[in-house]
Amino acid sequence: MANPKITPELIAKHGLSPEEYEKVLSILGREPSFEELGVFSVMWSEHCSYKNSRPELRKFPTTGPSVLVKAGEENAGVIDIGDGWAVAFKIESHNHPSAVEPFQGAATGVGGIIRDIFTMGARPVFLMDSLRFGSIEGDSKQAKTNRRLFAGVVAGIAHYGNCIGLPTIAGEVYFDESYSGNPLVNAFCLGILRHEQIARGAAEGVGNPVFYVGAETGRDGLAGAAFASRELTEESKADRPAVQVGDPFREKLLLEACLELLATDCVAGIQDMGAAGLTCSTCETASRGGTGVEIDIQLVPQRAKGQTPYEVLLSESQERMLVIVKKGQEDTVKQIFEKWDLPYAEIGVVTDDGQMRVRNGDEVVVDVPARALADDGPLYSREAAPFTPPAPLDLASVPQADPLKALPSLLAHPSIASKRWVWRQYDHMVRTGTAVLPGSDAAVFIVREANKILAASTDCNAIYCKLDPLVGARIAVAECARNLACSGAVPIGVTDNLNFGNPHKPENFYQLRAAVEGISEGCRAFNVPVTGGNVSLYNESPAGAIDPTPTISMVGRIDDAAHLTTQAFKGQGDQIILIGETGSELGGSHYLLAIHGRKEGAPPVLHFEKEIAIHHALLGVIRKGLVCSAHDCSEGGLAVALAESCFGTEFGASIDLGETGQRADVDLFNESQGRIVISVSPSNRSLVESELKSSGVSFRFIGTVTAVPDLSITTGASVYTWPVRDLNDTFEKTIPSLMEG
Amino acid sequence: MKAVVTVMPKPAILDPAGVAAGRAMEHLGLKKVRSVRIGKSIEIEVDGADEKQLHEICHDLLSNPVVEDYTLRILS
Amino acid sequence: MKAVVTVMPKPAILDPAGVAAGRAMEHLGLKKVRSVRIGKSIEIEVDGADEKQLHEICHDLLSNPVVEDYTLRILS
Amino acid sequence: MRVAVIQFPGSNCDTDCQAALASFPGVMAEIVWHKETSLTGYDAIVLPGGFSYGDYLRCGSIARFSPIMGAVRTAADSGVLVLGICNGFQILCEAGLLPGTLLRNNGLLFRCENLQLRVENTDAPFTSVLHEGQVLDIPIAHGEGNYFADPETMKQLEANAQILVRYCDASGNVTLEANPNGSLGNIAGICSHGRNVFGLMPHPERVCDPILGGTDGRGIFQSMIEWTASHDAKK
Ligand SMILES: Nc1ncnc2c1ncn2[C@@H]1O[C@H](COP(=O)(O)OP(=O)(O)O)[C@@H](O)[C@H]1O
Ligand SMILES: [Mg+2]
Repeated sequence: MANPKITPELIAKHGLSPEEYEKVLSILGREPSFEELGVFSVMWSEHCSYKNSRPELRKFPTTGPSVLVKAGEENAGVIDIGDGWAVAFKIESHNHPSAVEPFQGAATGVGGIIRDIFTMGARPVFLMDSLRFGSIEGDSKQAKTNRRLFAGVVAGIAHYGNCIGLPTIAGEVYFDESYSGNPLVNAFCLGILRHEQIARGAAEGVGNPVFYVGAETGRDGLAGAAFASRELTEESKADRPAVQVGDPFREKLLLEACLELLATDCVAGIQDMGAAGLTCSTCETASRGGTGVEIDIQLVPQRAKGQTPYEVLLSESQERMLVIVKKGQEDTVKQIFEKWDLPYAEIGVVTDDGQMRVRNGDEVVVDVPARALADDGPLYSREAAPFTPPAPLDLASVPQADPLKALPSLLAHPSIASKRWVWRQYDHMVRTGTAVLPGSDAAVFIVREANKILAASTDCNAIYCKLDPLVGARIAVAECARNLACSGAVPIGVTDNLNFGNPHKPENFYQLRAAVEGISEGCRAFNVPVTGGNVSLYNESPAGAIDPTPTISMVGRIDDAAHLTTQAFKGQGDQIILIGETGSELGGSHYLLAIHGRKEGAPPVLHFEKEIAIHHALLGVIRKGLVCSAHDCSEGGLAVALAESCFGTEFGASIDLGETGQRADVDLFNESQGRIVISVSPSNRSLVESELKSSGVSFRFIGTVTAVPDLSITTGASVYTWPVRDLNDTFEKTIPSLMEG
Repeated sequence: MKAVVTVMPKPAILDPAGVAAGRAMEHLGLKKVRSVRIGKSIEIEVDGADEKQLHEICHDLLSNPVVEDYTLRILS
Repeated sequence: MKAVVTVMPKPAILDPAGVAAGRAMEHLGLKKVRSVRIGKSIEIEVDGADEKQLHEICHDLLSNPVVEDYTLRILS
Repeated sequence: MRVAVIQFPGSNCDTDCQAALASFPGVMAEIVWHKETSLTGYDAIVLPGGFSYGDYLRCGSIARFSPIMGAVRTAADSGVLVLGICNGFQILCEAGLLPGTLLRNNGLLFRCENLQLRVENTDAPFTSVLHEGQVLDIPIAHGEGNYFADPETMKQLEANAQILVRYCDASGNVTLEANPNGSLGNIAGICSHGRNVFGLMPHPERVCDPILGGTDGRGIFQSMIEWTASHDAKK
């Protein structure tokens, strides 16, 4: 088949601007071949080149004494956890593929992030997922579509994670109209490795053979990277046959085979084939190695007959890797991949001329400087619209709802309701390490082989980010850290997924810039490095951009199993203490959204110094063995947090907030930051109080865990009482009944 | 009315189950397995529906048009 | 040789996926769904196999005789 | 005691089982690749959970043709203990080493959760240290655990007391609500007529360490260990 002629239309179809095409011409000193045009197109897409976000990402704090591999250097950052052990972790989005085909889109998202981790030489040990959909309530066509997307995405994650044998131990799910038509699917994976096992994605050693291992190449997801960098339109339905199908079984074999191979010392470099497949992996390894790579398309294992070089180069077939093997050790590769029944082929060689050269038999179809492709792509400094922080909410404009009804309504809001329906579909126990299961604050995982205890949480309140992206991003970091502290953990690293709309629109670009700023401030404050992440732009549907969603995933360490703490109350008579101060803000709260249908005001204030002091104080009393339970107040405020601490126990709680001088709805549902509900045994109360006092944090004794299974909250002269069982039923049944009707 | 719907993965789409079954067949002694594709076969018995409605059901519910094709056969 | 194998749950076996699909069809407006049964349709292309071999494969690998029946159609 | 944990392509609870077994003094648990053809020298064989061959087609349907399965059959015939957990149970059914089969959960969704099992019979090498009516907290994690057998087989299972564990509520009542997947008779696990082959859907290896939330899985392994020891003594 003859290649099409390069025309302005063809160039535009490839998503390259006229200026970018000029740059291609000047790099090559000639007109590109059709294949080269495709290669530039995917490599210079936002997804691969970060051309719109890279200047912003440079602002992240990425260094620290524990950082072994920095953000951006390799497929994932690596952090030391002591005794020669390290963790590699990262989050990745698969938003657009999931919008088109939720099951396969989400499944391949999980597959992709797992490959990023074992490419580093790490054994993947657990997953998390962060999901956003439009509203799933009601009978509208849109609600039905959102339910279908939600069900499909969860099933896809379950399919891939369960089959490959990795527990999904934590996550988050929010439902908001801004995600209708553009769901967010962010998947996180963490792996464990010895320091000396860190593998590099560089094509080292001129003359070394280049191997292709894993599944055969088919016409899957042609040019998906370019696709991810465009807005979803009616037209993108035409891209539909290009859906990639994941094969977790193949990936399980590939994972085991690669780890076995990496243990042999015959690998000079290794790189997964993710977005932009063979193209991206060849030019990136060459660029990192300061070498060149030459491959022959005809040697690539292929699934379909008659594929053109263009198709093979740009295919996004899953479950494939590129391995640079030390010369003379080819047989080791053969033995291992034959053992695991996986295809492999020697497809090329490392060269010294810096070129990415692709042959189709005797004919050279691509001959481009690797560095120009991988690292010298275009960079844009987009324009950010000026932003005025929102005015605080005028409380007088909010009628006071009856708290007796408001609490059950909040617990029945799908964003707050139990996500058991989700995580019950995920095997969250395989690998026998999950010490705190999903449903508490941070999940806790014991890495048996390293004898280390890790905690992890993923958070982002996009309402806050919508109202004020800077504050919202700060809060996302703080909330992650708070969840870790509640589990008894100290943060060691952050990975982030920046989900935003089209960056060409100045208001969207402001959101991106401010979020990066807020995350950076947060990470500096908690003294944790950003170890890597992902940017997903163009998250828009015909109705407009999504709420800005800079998802934060934070990993922490727990030094001693005795420090493990969960959110559930543990014993009748235990004393309940609220750490932190309650303000009077309702702006951006779920109470305002769920009960009054308003998304407005200023988000709650966050004071880093106070927040950090609280985490330290909490960890102090946890480590002294004084804390029975700890749970932070997030969406829905204090009342929701107290109810959640009763759930799953036989207890109730009797709370007296005293004369606060505030409206009851503010007392119960406001979302002031930095607040943690702890329970302690009566004999330890005074000790805990004096510890907290000497740490200088504010706290109040607010009540007692009761044998009577009622939650009862007194504020001023009003008493509100709910049977815990009723609240729990509402909390548990909301999502199943919406989904199974 | 009785009908049978066959839903198959589209030709260009990877079918991991088919690949695994094909390999197993070779292990069981078949010489050369060129291709195995696994889809669904759905038998339906309904009252008072017309062919057009069934096609809609096939398209919207029984198959996923993004990755699958269906054929509808009305038996009676 | 090309063949199509249809594997269906035995009549006595409850088919929850079929029941769920039937219910969904009624939601989508079909008046009365009497029964929906979901099985597999498997398309095979092999070289150098005979019908007897294929029947063995159907019996041993492609279906579970405890709960499923199969039919084998040789197309060419 | 030497235990072989079979690793099929797609097994993913193999190292979990190995670690759980190794936490018992005197137990040596080795991973054995499915392409091996001999299992001599092992006192017990474990077919672990996972998704052998991706569980494509039907769970366990391809794994049962793995080279190692001949050796598993020979071992089972000679009285060696064979324990199939989750996918291992499915493989044993597909291989005909246990009767019946495991259908898709009646709720259609994969379910991973802690639940309770009632010990129905202790006259088996896998339950001998437990007591009848004892309630065990052991998690499940499967999409196809709905046990089915024809009426004749069900009769025989009951008559021979081959049903070793059933799903029950916290007080040990075998109720409809306690059934997570639609299994006939709330069956969670059955043994062979010779009682030396046991398959169950729940994962005992996941509750062998208090930090993971419980130790109720240990009874099953402990039973196997003690049975083997007394058996060796008799020999
Ligand atoms: N998609 C999901 N996958 C796994 N676990 C989830 C998911 N969504 C929520 N969870 C779990 O449910 C619990 C509550 O989640 P969330 O309401 O987001 O908590 P928080 O407000 O404390 O961050 C957490 O343990 C979380 O990990
Ligand atoms: Mg929390």
